[in-house]
Amino acid sequence: MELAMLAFERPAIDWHAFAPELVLLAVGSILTLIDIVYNERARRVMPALAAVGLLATLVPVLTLAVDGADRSMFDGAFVVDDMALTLKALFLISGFVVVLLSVDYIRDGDYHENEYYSLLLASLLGMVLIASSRDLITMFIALELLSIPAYMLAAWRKGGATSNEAGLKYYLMGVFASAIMLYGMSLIFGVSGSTQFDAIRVALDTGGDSAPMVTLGILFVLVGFGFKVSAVPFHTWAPDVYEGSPTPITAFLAVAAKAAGFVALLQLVFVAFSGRYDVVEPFFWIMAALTMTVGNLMALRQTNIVRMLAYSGVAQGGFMLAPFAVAGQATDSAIQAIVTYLIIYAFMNLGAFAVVLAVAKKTRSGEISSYAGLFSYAPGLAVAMTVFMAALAGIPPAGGWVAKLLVWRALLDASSVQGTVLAVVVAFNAVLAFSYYAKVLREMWMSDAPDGDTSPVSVSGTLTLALGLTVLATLAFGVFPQLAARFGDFSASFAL
Amino acid sequence: MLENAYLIPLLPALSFVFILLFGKRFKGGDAVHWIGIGVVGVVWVLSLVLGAQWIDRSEDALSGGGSSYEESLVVVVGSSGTGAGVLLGTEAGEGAPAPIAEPVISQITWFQSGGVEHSVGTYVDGLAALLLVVVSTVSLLVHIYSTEYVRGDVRYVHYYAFLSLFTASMLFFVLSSSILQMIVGWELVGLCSFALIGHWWEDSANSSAALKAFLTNRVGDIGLLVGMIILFFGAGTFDIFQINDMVARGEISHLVLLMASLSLIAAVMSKSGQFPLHTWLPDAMAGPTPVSALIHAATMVVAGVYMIARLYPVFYEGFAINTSSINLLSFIGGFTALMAAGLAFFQWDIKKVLAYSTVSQLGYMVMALGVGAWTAAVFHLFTHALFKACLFLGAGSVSHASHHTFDMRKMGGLKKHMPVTFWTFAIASLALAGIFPLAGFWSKDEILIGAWTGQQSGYPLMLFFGAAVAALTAAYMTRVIYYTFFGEYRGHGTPHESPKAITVPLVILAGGAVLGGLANLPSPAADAIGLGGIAHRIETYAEPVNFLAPLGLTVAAPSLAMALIGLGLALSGIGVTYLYFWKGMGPQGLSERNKYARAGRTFFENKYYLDYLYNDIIVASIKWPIAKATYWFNQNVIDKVVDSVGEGARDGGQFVYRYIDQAVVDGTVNATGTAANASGESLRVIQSGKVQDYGALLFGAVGVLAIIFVIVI
Amino acid sequence: MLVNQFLLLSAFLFCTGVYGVLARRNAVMVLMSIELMLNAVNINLLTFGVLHGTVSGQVFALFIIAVAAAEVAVGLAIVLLIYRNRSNIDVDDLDLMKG
Amino acid sequence: MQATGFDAWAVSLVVFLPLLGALVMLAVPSKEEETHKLIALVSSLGALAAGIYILVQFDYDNTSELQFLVDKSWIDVINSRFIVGVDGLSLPMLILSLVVVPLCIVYSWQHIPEPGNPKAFLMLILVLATGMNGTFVSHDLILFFVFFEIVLLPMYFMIGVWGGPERKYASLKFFLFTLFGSALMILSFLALFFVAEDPSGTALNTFDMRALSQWAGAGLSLTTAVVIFGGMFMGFGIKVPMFPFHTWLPDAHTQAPTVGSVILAAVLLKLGTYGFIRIALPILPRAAEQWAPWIGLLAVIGIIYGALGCLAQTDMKRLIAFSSVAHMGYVMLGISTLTTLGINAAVFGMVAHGLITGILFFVAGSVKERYHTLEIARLGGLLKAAPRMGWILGFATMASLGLPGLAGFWGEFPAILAAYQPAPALSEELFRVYMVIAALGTVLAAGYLLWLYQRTAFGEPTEEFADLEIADVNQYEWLAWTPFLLAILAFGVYPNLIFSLTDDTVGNIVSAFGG
Repeated sequence: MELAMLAFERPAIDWHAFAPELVLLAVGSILTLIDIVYNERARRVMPALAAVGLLATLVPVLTLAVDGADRSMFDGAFVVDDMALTLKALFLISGFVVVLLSVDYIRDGDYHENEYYSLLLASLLGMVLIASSRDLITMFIALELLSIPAYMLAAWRKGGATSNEAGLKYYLMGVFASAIMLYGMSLIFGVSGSTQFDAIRVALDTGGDSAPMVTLGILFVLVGFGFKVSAVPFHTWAPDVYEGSPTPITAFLAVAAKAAGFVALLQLVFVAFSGRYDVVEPFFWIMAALTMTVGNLMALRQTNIVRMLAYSGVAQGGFMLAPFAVAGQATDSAIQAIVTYLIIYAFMNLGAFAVVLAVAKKTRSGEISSYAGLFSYAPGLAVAMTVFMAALAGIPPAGGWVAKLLVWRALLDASSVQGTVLAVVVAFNAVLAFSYYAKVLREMWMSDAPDGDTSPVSVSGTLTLALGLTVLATLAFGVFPQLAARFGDFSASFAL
Repeated sequence: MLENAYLIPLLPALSFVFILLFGKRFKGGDAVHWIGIGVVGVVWVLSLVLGAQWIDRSEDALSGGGSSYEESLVVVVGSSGTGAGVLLGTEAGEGAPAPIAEPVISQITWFQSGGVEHSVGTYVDGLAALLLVVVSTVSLLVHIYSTEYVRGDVRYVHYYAFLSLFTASMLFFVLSSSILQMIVGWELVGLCSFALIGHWWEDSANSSAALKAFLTNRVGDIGLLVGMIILFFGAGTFDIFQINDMVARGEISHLVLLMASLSLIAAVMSKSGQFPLHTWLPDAMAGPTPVSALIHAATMVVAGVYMIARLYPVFYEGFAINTSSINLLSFIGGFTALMAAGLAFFQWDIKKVLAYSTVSQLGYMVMALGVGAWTAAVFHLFTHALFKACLFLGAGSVSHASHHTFDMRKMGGLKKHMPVTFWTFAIASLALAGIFPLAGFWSKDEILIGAWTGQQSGYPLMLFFGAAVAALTAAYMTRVIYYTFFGEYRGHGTPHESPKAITVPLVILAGGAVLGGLANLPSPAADAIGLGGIAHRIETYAEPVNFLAPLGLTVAAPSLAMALIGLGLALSGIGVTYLYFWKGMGPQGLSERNKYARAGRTFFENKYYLDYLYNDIIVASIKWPIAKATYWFNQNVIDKVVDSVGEGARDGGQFVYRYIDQAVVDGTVNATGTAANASGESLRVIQSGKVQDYGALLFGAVGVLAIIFVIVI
Repeated sequence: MLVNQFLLLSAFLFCTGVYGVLARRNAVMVLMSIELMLNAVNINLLTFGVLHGTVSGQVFALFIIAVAAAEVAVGLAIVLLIYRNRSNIDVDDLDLMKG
Repeated sequence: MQATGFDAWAVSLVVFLPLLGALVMLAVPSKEEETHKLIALVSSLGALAAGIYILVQFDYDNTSELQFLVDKSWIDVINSRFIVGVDGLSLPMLILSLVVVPLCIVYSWQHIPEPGNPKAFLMLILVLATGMNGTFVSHDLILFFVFFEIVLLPMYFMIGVWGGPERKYASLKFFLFTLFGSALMILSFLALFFVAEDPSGTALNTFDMRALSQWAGAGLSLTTAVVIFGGMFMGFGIKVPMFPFHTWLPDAHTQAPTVGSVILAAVLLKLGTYGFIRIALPILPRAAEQWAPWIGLLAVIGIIYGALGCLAQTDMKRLIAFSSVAHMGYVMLGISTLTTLGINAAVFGMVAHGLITGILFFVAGSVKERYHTLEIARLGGLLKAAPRMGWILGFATMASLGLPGLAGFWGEFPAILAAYQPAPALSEELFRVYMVIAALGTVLAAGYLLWLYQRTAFGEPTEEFADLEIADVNQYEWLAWTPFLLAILAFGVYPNLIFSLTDDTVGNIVSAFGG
């Protein structure tokens, strides 16, 4: 090895491109500092600071979006383009909503409040970063950055046995999956000699000799992220962790963390592995079909709402995985479908968790049966929940239908038999899914309140804000789908 | 009036709506009949005006003033080569062209499809005019009669409303200019029939009879629908005139016409009570008697006959009436006539006797149409309406007088109590029996001649049917008169003559029964009484020669011999029965009970012995085994079939619902749900809660995938 | 360069690690097994880095080492937490939530 | 040609006014029940007024042309547009829907079913109205789909919340069935988007029904077309519902509150048949020819099967529900003939069935309210207890069994007639067999309806209810019912009211079948 190679040259840094991460980092650091300095006295301001920080982070994202130019740093390891910005914004807004959800929950429970928000921001930083990463190392760092705080957050209810269990399960499975993923990355690095996606793509395109190794590498990497997005059979952690974690964290995991996994998959599949669609497409076909079917079937039997939402999340993940199965045949529609789905999914699922939080405050229960008669004493919450359930089930005019429509469109755009068959599988699953969403609706609307207890539910201001935001977004996406769909239209980004 | 004939059905329709909506406001409904009577009166006048105008038009045509068709100029003369008997005279207009006035058709678009407009409108010709007069006349009389008969009924208003609706529907049907319109009218009269049979629906027997009537008719209506559909596609139009015209021109294939006629005859069977769909008609007597008179004797039940007459070219060509010596139409008609006449003997209910008699007479008309005696059939329709309405109303009057019973065993001796009723009833009976010179004589005679002469050759079987029926008719009517008016009164209370509202219609109708024959007197007879000018009026004004002549229809000439035979048969029927009842002379084939028969006179006063006697004679004698068998067949087979078809359908429904719909179809649906739940349940096994199991699953899946992707693919 | 030996070693280590993760009851042992897997990855990366003559492999490995340290810290913290609550760190006993 | 001025807003008003009403109601506290009723009525009447404006301004000489057309961008990324307009085919269905809704609201004035809450109930009706109206006017497949689906949830809740004892099961069944069909339907729509191409071979990539009808499957392989048609068949067929997908219907109807049943029968079922005529037939005529014999077969099975099902029923409402299966069988038979007459008859049948079954359900609802049961065996003597209601029931049963002079006949008879001579591509013999079976069905129809009438209306009231004071038709009921009764009569007497509207549009559709 020559010394010249090792000579360090400071790479050019585009501070503007890096601004969102920097702002977020700064806010996170400030929060930590405040915690150290003021300790418990800072409790009141922490959530507000975190929320403001997230909104502040949105500012550079917006300026970058207005600027419009694609930016690339570190030899293409860090890229800022439309899609990256869109996803960053999505993460930030999800984070914002999660903060809104957390305020009361964390304050009222037996929790360390200050660290909570710092960790949340740290995790979000990982997500924001992952949206821009076009390099195995960057991606790994970002992934771990978002995961490690999440492990802790899952176990945040320190005295609760279930929370502990959730934390450990999440941690062990996460690390195990990371290890497998890393092993796959090492193989890919071995074949391509580079950690950068563009180089990997070129190398995989031409590297015919070591096909089994490439295949194995790709598989391992995809499995690693399959774990993150809780694809069947790598989903098993999800229900337990969701159930055990503090509910706002569950929402965070179900939405932001899952979205991060998808974002990574997007980069990997459409950039790094785009030469090996022969492996990627069947892999995702199987994953998608399994994920949605198993997720739905298991969700049918659930009696706990969080657990049901966990399985529903698994199934929804299956729908989002489906377009990957035609990644090569209908690239543009597939990307569009996935990104749009992510956006809409974030709002409808966060909204659902917001209702769960609000209701749990009164009923102190996670059982679906505790929703009985909700409509009679909290019609607003019931209607909001109805909107979210309808959205998740894909019933117009709530937003979810657009997401499903785009998935179907991508699958059919491929005009292949596999695509069409998967579309039909999606159709069957969409119907299946409604039966358990309907269970919630049924309890809320058609059953009587348990013990005739119809005292109203008090919903705090932050929760109301979160609910309002998500309901509005969910409905708006459903009525004016263009709102969401145009953010998924990145035909230019991947014109490789 | 010819162009504005739509007013005729429209007025009673409006009166229906009016009565229905506002009837109760008229002194609590009691005076509502004045609306009905008034409107029908107007309609009656309009009908007469229309008839007169039509006659004018026809006369114009006859004198060459009217436009006419090429075809109608063909001379129609009774064929003398039939060898069926001595021709006593010839056709009216013999040797001269017999132009027929063009029907007056006024139409508007009813609906359009595929750019083709289908019309609704009125079709006025002699046939329609005749029926208008008949319907409005009988309807008017029934309206008047009902003021007394139905007085105080709980649903007086509704009763009059439906009378109006029926009148409207029937007139609408009669004036139909398209076959589709005929279907509409056909069903509407069926509805009114249903509603009026079930007038006293508190009693489930009545509502069941109503249902039976409607459903039996619906069965026949399948034939109507299918037949009309075939005709529509054969001719490409619903228009009656065009259809007839096309048939006359030979533009529709024989096969199509045959299929259409075969289908339509099913409708005739149900509506006009022909074998084997006649069973509803006797049951329909559950309705109020005036209704029976109007609907189930004079008008509605002749709808089938009217339809055949209206679409005669279709049937004529379809059944090849001009070539074959026997066809379905004539056979069904003849057989029904005979069968029903036999059944009439077994009834104790006076209305049922009349009902079977109606079935029998309708069979007569159908038979007449089947042998090509168009005019005879229409003529008989006309006369029958008059005397049968009179009989029914008479029966009503009798019942009105004797505690609302129709059981003849509870009557008797009413002659002295209600002379007007008796005499009108007797006259109508004689007319029905075909006694010279009453109306029935002339029309029946023409039918017999038609059967005798036939088209290319005579119809001996039909002649036999006709002759037998003539005798039987006379016999059973004599029986009715005996039980009702002679002997001692066997009911409760003191019978009394009915009030004017009832007797006046009776008298009018009896007058019709006497004079009805004038409508189509054979020219020899007309000449004999110096009225040569009015001979063959129906034939002249109504027969659609323009359609029929091209097809080769021949009209039989009057025959004195036939007239005498017919009269003889009727008289013998009366005579034999007279001997049974008045003179106690029965067939002496019976053993010990003969002494009752001989000594009958003394026992006639005793209801019990009377029944006994009559029953024994009938039951034990060998004279009526066929009738007996027929009756058994009628009650136990045909009627049972009708009933059991209904029950069968219901059982079938139960079966399909329980074992197919709920078990199989719905079962599959529910099973899908259960299966989904079950698989969800079984999948829970993988969610053991143990993190190492999860890890194993994760890594195992990786291994399997690796094997698949690296080795297999 | 003898690439294969290193790769085989790495694969062996990785498999050992997997076995440990799946088979050991003790949470700490599981954590250590995961470390084994990560180190297998590191060996791979170093080998390939040298093979391709780039430092990326080593950089990657360094990052992994660093991250692994953080991970283990968190992991041990969670294990401690559980130990505090249950006096037991048998992962097999953690099945409160299932189905 | 796009409409201008107020015309450009007319259709949108028709569709969205009820929704607006629902939003306003959202802001009003639920205690002010009268205000809610008023808002609901006013907004539905507003939509009706806009509908009447359309009716008046409609150019009756160009019924096949899309009028009041609005074509705006909507979802650009998939090239789906907001295209709404009215032609001779939409108009009758639209007006039907517009009329039914305010009448239902009037009926609800005093008949809010258990457990009350008029605010929610009426809001659901208004949302339903938006969905139904929208479906009939949209000319973009995605837009159509959205409206088609919007009706699901409100109906689900209407059945599930205000329904009978088995309401939960029934509502879910209704929902899952329909959802299943529409999921496959939307797949077909998307497939059309990709397979349609103009003669030069460039993809159309459009959801515009007009463009797709123009294309009419040209150059598409028959197998593909048949499969795509199959998807739509499932979507529409389940909604109709055709045998064997009908089982949701009796349950849904039986359990639904009266108004729900009425809307379901009067309008919702028509969405399916409308879809066949509007979308499936014109866009894929060749596939339609392949499917038609099977549709016809299922239709006649439905006719007989529905009738047999009726004969087995002991519950009045369930009987009426089953009769829908039979009646919609006639509609589908008409459609399957692929002839002008058949499809005209189908449209007529849709309107007629909507009116007739609607009024039947109304009466059934009122009977239930008075007797607290619909067990046929326990009823009886309705004519005695409440003569006016008995009369209306009689009128409706007569109309339902296809009595000429009333609307039912014109849906039934021409459909049977058309089966005698189906489109040239279809087997004449086969359809003649269908014709005879369908004609047989009319007898069964008369059977079960009269049987129903005999046992409920005739006779003396049963002992159980002999002393019960049964109120006759009240003024709200009169208000709600009279238009139904008048319309049934008017359409029956002068069928050209509808035939003349639909004929040209249907003619255009049928021209693809050479009939």
